[in-house]
Amino acid sequence: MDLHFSEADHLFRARARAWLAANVPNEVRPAHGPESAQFDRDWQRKLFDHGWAGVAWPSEYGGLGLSGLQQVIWYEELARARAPHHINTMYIGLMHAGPTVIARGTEEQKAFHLPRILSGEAIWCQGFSEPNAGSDLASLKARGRIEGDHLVVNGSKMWTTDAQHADYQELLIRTGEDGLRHKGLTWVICDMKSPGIQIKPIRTMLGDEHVNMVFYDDVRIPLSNVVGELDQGWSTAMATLSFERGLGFIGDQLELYERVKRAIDLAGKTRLDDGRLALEDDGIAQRLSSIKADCMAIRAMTLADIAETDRTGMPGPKGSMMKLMVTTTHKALSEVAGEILGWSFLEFGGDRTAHPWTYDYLWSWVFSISGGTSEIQREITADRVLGLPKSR
Amino acid sequence: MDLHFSEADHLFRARARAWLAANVPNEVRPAHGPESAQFDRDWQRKLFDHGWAGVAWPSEYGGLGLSGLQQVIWYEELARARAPHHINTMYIGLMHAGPTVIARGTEEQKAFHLPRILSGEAIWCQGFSEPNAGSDLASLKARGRIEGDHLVVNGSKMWTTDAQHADYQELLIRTGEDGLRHKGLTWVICDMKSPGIQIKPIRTMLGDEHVNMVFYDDVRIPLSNVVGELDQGWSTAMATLSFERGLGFIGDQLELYERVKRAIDLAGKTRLDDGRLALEDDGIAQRLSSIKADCMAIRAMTLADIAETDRTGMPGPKGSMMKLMVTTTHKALSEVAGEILGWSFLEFGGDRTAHPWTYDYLWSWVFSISGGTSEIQREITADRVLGLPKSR
Amino acid sequence: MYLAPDGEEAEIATAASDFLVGAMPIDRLHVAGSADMSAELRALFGEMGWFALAVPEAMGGSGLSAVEHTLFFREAGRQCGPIDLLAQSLAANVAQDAGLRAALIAGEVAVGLLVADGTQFRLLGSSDAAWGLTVTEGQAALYPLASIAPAALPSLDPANSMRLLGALPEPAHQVTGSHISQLGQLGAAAMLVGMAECALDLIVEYAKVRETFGRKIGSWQAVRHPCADMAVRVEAARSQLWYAAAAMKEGRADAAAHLDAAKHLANQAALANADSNIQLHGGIGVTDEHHAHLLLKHALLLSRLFGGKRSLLTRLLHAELED
Amino acid sequence: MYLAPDGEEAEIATAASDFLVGAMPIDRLHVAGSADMSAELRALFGEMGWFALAVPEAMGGSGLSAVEHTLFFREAGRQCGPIDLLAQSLAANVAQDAGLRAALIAGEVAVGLLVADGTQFRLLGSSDAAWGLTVTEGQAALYPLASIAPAALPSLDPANSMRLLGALPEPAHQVTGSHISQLGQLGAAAMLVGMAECALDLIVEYAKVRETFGRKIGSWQAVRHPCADMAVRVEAARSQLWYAAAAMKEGRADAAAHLDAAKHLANQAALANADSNIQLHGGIGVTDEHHAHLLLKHALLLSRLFGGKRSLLTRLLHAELED
Repeated sequence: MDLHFSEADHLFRARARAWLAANVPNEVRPAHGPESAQFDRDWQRKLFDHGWAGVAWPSEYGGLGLSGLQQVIWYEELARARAPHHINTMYIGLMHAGPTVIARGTEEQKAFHLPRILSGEAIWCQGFSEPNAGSDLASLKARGRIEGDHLVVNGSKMWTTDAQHADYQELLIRTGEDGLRHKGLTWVICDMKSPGIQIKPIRTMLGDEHVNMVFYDDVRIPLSNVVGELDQGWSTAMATLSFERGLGFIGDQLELYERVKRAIDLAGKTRLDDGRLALEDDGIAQRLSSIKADCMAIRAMTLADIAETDRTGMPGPKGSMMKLMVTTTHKALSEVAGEILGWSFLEFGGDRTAHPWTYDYLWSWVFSISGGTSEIQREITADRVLGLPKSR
Repeated sequence: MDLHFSEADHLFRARARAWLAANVPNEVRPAHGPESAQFDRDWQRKLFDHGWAGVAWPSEYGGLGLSGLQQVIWYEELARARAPHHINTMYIGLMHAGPTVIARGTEEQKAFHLPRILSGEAIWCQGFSEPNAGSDLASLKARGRIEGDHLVVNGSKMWTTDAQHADYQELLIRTGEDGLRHKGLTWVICDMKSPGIQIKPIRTMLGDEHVNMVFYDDVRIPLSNVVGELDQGWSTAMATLSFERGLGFIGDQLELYERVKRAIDLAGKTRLDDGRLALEDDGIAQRLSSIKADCMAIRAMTLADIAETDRTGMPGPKGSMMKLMVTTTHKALSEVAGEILGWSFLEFGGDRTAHPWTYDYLWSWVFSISGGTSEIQREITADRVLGLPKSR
Repeated sequence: MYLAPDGEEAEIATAASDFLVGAMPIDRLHVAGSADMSAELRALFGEMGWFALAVPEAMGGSGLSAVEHTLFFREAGRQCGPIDLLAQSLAANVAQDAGLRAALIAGEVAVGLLVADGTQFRLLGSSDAAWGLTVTEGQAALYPLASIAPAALPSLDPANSMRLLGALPEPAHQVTGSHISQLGQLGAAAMLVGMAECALDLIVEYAKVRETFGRKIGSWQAVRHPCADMAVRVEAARSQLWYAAAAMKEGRADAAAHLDAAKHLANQAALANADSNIQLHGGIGVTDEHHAHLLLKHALLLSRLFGGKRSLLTRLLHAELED
Repeated sequence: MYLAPDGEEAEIATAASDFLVGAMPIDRLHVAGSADMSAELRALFGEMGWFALAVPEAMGGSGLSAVEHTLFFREAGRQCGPIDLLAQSLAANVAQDAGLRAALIAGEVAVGLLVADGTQFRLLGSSDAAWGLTVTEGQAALYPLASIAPAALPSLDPANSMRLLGALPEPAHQVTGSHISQLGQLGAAAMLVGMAECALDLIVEYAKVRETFGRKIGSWQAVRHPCADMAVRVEAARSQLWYAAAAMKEGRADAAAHLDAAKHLANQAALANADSNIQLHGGIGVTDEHHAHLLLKHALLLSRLFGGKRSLLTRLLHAELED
């Protein structure tokens, strides 16, 4: 048991901190539209050009091949430098699709797609969920039938973030018999410029339109775009999901601690309607301090998990517990911030930059629902961590 | 919508208050042993002699035939006068067995048992739950086979409060085929002095031995002791349970409000380890005040429900929600009391009188488990109040 | 003693519900620019006499009680009614001038609610408000806004706009006493109870039809049990609301304490149920086109009006109650 | 960077577990008069060297670090170990006299923990204590109790007795600095983490075998989901405990803050898991013969020692952390 960072880790942190201090853009990221995607491409390009792209990717595919621990350091430094948020239009490519292609793709797929993701040239989106297949992904219905050397896809996908900006999609469709659930699915790369694709934005309670429904009308996809085996898409998809539950939230976890510090600062200079400073209210002070302890525990959980994974090479089953802890803490912090801020908390017209606390408050529900609801995370924890008898 | 008490109600309250002020015993009830049962018999006899016995019972059976509203008044006055707690060895007779005999008993059963319950002569206990049939009562296994004009009972019962003091038991046994769940049960009056009965006390985390296991070895019970029809005991038992969930907790509900007032007083004169009065801590003050609001709501829920029942003559399905609200509030109050009292909260050797807050704290779990766990109350609410699809 | 809408009370509640579902359905809030009451809507409410409900007959009102006032605003809450609806009703009790009063009751002039925020004021509701209403524990006042141009602010709550004022002119009408603040508290609590009920209804309805893992979601305890907790919150807050309304109607000495408890329970129930309703709906619950977020955002606003958590609980702590 | 017992650390944890399960199993607490350490038990612990774990070699101890200390007390927590076990270990670091130190390490003389309560003191543990130990943030002291007869009090916690003292004599040994209080805080936090783990293990084991409504209770979400929440609490508290132990071992400037966070999370996890464990067991959970209540009662005691909620959170609020 030790907290030592190696000399290499220290050097890496110093180098990252210095580079970020000099290179984090001063401009605020546009909240939406093509200019938001362009901002992300530019930042990713800058990271790429300076050798910071693909922190989690193996070096043979152009990544930095960092240890888990160095990835933690990288995300801590991003949060400290208030760098552009890592969950942007690049996220699916870097964190889902890229790693899946690395794990299961053909050499051709790797050669074509991986450099484009790393350099910010290609934006990816996800196509897993459907209107009637959210938490229960295995019930998905979008169908691909084989015609010669193509899959012809019909159906619809839902909750597809950034579909309007994406060049490619990681698409999960049913190619086998209906009703077989996990069996007979296929994971395929869909070119978002293909004829027959229609995108309909879904406005969320945050006022933005980042997620979409995507409709497929006889969309033709070459069979060479299948990643992994035909009809074995569940296995391919699970590789991606376990990546998400392991390291995928690492940035949020570490950023929370920066946010609780800001909230304590805020409470030290904001007056309640009774005239006292918010921090003079015992209830508020205790809740903030308790959340600070939770954030410290989240960091310790992250480090414990990462160090274990670095040693074994296998991510453990703890990602679900991490997501529960992070989303619960995120909401608790947002609620206290609302109490501290008083009326100004209710000033919000969708501008994340001007009203970050309100935005983050609303995001609490997106966070505890998307990527597997809290209810599903508890199920997974009960199944895989505790080994309780199945509920379904 | 009105809060008017009738002239008769006002008179009743005044009369009850005056009588209680003059007659509530000064002695503390012994915590256990035959002397505790004798104390209860004496108090019940006193109530009986002065015309206060059986507030909920119809006057034709010797009760007061009070409206629900006047029962509320009675329990409020009991709480205010700090009268002996109404949940004592008389409880099952007065609140379960008696009402069941009134509803389903024969004339002979009524003539023999009801006066003995009212006057405090007979103590009753319950015999429903079993080691493997707690929440799932319909899975009970204790068996009665018919031999001539007797039932011969074998098996065991669990969680039987005051079995060691009881003269009679309301006993639910399987007389029909095994495995038929609700069907084939029989509700029968068991004389606790019958040969073949063995009582084994169960010590609880409160340090007392009020509940017991009861073992039956060829215990012979005359068929004339069956209440309701043979094999129709589920229907008889449900009449009792719905009584419990309706008016059965009324005393606890109204007593909570007296207790929160005492807790606020306590916080106003007890110092925390930082030297401040407990009530000067914003967190403690807010929690107490919020619990006070909950207690007010509990009283309002009670009054709303009672007034509706007085009008329709039928208890509604809200008893489960009431039990959830009352047990949650009870625990929250006990936890704040523990914070206020500091180290003295941890002084407890089983003496309820000397350390009422600690006793009540420990009782939180008995309360949220016995008479249907909180989990079961949520199930009942989901089924009967909300009409959600069944989980089982 | 009877704690539920009864006889004519129930009829008024039904009439209110029928009218509000037609004139001001919650669906309106999915259309841009639907915050506050429009002049047309205000006139329609005025025509139907809804602003006059709790105005004494001698002042040209219907002379009904706190109970009918409560029943109306509970129905308004179920439709996420804007706060200016309440401001207008209260203002009709504040105006000292018969002509202004008649115009307010008729919905011909608009009123917004003014709340102090440090040294400034926030104006909630009606962008065309000619008057601003302030209500504190012991006093209510109407301020002419004609010569003031408050700065528009973005508003989280789609049901109400928000504007900022640096300072107020002299008040034109003032009344002292707790009557107006109690009516306001009751109206806000009633709206919040209606919203808590609405959230429960939405998820129960959805849980009966939506399927996942081959079963209706309402058959999973992960959904059933939080729904049961929502039902308990509704039952508690609604029962206390009825108690407070009757206590005010009957002029009981402990009415203020019961109002504080009712508002606190309503705040909690509306916020917690709005939260659970979104969560249990899953993805669809965070979409703009669903009602779920409207209840959350409006509850955030209403829970801060006529008694936020801290002030309510401070007052309630030592309050004495009658039998 | 590695945050789990490793190599020799894991071996010590296993050895501690093996020893404690044999010498001081939680079952002992179902026998009357089992509070505190008996003289025989104390001597046995002494013989095995457990009191010397975190005593420097130069002072006759094993010279192991805060990490091994933590691992030992986590195992002690799983058996609801009494607080005098910790008091004895700390006292061996306080005694300035080599003879006394050796006697303490050998378990030949007994030490109880003294906590201030207003102007009085409460003595926790060992009824035959010759010494009382006080530990505050910056100081630890040993008081001779030979000439004092503390008044016995009933004790809620079956693992420890409680006595009352009006005043203390002059201390015989004193050390300043935060080392002792940090070891104490770590030991108490570690015991609480062990107890939170024990509660989780008990319910998970039961949920796999107990049936109701024709199914294992562990297949009902009403049981599964609270168990998942218990697992999250354990994971969070344990991870932070490892972090704090390593921070103290390495003498990091932010060790105090990490200890405060660890103690706070351990308090919460032990109390909440003890609560859930009783509730989810149903009736059997409230019986005296079940372990469930032991965990609750002992957690109530330990959660108030070496930093209760208020003092921990006050210190932690503005504490600065290192990378």
